[in-house]
Amino acid sequence: MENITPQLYTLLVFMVIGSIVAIETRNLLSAVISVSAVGFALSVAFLFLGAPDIAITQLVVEILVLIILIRGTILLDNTAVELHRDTLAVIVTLIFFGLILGFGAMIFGSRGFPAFGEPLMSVSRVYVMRGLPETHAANIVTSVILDYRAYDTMGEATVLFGSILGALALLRKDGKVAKKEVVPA
Amino acid sequence: MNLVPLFVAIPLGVAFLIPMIGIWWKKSGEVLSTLSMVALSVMALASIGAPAVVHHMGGWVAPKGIAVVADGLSVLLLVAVNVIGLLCIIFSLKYMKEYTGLPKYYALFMLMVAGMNGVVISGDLFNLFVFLEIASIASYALVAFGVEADELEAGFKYLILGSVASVMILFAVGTVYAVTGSLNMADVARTISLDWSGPEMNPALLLAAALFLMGFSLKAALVPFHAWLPDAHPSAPAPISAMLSGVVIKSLGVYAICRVFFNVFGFAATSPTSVIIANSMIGFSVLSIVVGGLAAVGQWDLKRLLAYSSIGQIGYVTLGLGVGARILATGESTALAALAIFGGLFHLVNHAAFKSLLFLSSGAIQTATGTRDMKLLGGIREKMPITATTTNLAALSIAGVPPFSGFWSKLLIIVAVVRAGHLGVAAVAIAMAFVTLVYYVKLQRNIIFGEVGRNVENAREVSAAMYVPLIVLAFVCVGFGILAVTQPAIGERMLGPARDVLLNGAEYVKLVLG
Amino acid sequence: MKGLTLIVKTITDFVVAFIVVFGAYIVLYGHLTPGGGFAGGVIIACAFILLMLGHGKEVAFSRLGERLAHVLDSAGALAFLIIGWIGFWGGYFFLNVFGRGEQFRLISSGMILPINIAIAFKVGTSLFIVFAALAIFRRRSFRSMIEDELS
Amino acid sequence: MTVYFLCVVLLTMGLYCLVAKKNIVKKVIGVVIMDYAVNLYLIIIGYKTGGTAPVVEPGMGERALERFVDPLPQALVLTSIVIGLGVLALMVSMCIRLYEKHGTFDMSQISKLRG
Repeated sequence: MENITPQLYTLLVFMVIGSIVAIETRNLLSAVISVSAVGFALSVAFLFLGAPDIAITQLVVEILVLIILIRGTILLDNTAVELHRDTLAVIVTLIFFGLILGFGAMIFGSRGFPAFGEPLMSVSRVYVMRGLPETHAANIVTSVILDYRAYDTMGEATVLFGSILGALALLRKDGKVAKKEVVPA
Repeated sequence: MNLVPLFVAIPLGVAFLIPMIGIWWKKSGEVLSTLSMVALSVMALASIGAPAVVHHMGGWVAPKGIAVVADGLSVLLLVAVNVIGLLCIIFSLKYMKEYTGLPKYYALFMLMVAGMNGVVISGDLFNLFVFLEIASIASYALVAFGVEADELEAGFKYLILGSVASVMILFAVGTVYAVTGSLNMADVARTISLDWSGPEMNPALLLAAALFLMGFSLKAALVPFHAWLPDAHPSAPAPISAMLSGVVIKSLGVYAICRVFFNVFGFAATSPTSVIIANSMIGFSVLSIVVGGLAAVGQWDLKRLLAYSSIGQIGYVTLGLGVGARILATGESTALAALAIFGGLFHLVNHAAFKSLLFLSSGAIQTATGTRDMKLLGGIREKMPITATTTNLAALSIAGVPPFSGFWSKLLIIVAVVRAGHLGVAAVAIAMAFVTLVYYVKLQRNIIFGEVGRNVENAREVSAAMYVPLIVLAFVCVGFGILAVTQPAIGERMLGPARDVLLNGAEYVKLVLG
Repeated sequence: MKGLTLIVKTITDFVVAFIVVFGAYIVLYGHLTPGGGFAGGVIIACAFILLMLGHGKEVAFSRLGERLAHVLDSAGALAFLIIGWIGFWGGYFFLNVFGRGEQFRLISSGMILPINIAIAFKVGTSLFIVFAALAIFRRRSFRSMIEDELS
Repeated sequence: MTVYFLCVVLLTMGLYCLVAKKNIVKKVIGVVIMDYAVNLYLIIIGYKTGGTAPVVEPGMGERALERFVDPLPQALVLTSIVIGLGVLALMVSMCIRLYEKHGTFDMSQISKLRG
């Protein structure tokens, strides 16, 4: 019964700092690498939280995200010069920030929201207890995604199929066969 | 054996097949998607009036597995999605000839249809999110399908705002799961009505409700969240604009709002949360009606005018539903709530018909004349009589001229609003109905009548594949208007079951969990 | 110049085989240990992407043809759907009609293993395709700029 | 409780990046950060104090099963990660297509359309 809270807080603070760097740095390569560092920290956090499946997936996806972002975009243009700051957007977001934090303090401390470390598990108790005898899969997460909720996973595969198809459609050479005169709006 | 999952399985199968076969057989997209859309439309029309069915995916009964539910509301949306999808596919056969990469277009189109059907029949919150993502991702790619600079930019904007909406919805799903321990809508509804329908407010559920409302309003383009729509709808190819305005914003936005709030959260008379939700729905609707209507007046780009008009008209739909919700939440007369909801749903169907007709017409006009700038158009009545007539009918209908269908649905909504005592809201709704009339008169004068414009001189009527869907939709617009007055029983048969689903939110729990 | 230096190429050749085997392990044992079709598929895709980064796209495509990759992409998704259809024949969509087998064995738990393999094919090929498409597009459209950068 | 709080902070930072930054790659990074925040939130919801990974080993009794963390949010997060990856691929392809058209990643220079 080890207490994971200190490790978790360390990782979370690291993630917040990494995100600040990623958001504020002028160099896009640094931004992408910082955001990937956040992703790897997230993967470690998943490991602490008892989710090795997710940790593996997050790790490999993170590698791919890093490669795609660097090869796809950074090699083209590396600096993000902000010509002028959009003060209105900043102010609006800060107000939003304050509201959410206040609201969050109200919600996450309330009786209606289960405290950290005490999930309700009203449906998932069945998965945990009956998962192995009913599906014969020792990994309960797999039994959930590929048997109890296989329909969702088909949706997930379809999302990936659709987005790859969309990306290929957007990357084709020319959009139209013969160009007509298009009057701009 | 019930066939509900086929509404998802057929379009998905076709979407997976098309890119594979498309390598060898270039026409596969056209043939397969037309055939499957015909089958889907027939299935959807056949299920009107059938009793509600529940299908437990994988044989795992409801809270454990995913339930798929086709009740009155779902069937109504299924009919709208599949019939308009079929007409848009037929229109695409000719219209999309000028684009490259057609197998990808048809595959993405089928994915979009599959996603919308999946959203509409889903009985599980997370499953709803997944299919919403399928439909959204396909529509992001389709908006930018022409890969011109402004299309890409509109697509990117849509993609960014859509991702924000998705994150909000997922966050809300997580919060609901944390509070209730379940994802099945009926199970969640039961837990909420047992534990949290009293006067004590659960702030976590309020947060979830707010996030759901914001996320789905982004998908439905209600006003504070509408920034993507006026760019995305004009930039897309015409059949996609017709799908987006006609059914996508309704099935991903309005339908999801209805399902989540009426059936899952429920508008219990004692809960303070439900009044807050209903009031914000009315607020967003009024804002949409005003902003969409006023912005449309100033537009000279035909499709952009139609896009702004969509914002305003969606506002009318949610106004009807929101007023109905408020009446349920304050526990006043159920008959009045029924009237408001009926009006909202009727306007939803009407808008699906006439707005897709208008967008398809704009596509036909653009193909024939090469422009959609209203200053360069005019007098198409002489050169393109069929398109001109159908456009005219749709414009009259959407502007709310009696006896066309748009008039009756707006009338029902406004009567319900007045009788519910929201006189200020009713005044705004009536005033903006006249503004609608103004911009459609502008459209008529500048496109259909008037002097023959520069680009119209050499225009010819479009081919049959393009005008047949226009004629069908025009008949629907006129038919609804006439039937609404002469044969109320047919309207009741179409919309009654859907209204009852929203009116008796608790029935849903009994239906799914038995 | 195609690809990177000789050292990188040699090591890439050597490592890719191990990565693919590891990915296959993750896929096949998805129902017994952490992992599954998706994670394994991404690992396999990473192996091919490594090949492409090391040797240039021609070598990567010679190992997995472009057209074949497209077909496998669709086929993987289709196989998943067909497994769902088979269950539909038994009364419910995605009904697990395959024999469940003995617990804790590789060949067990019915449709989970075939679905994992289908997902792995789908994910592996589609991520490879999209990466190749990004690289090809970049080379086609920004050739002059990239050559400046490399020289 | 503070854990949830930090998740929300991360989410808001992603949103800030999305709204305030003009560079479209930065906007993509904002979306990625928001995805992280939501995934972490879902996993934290399912965490049980002293919990173990939900993988059954031969000979595990009822007591051991009781200690498993909630598997359902993990299934959701797996799906959510994949969706995030798909959206990212689509976004990156749009970005480089936009770069090809305009020669810049700056949204204020790209933007011609009026919303």
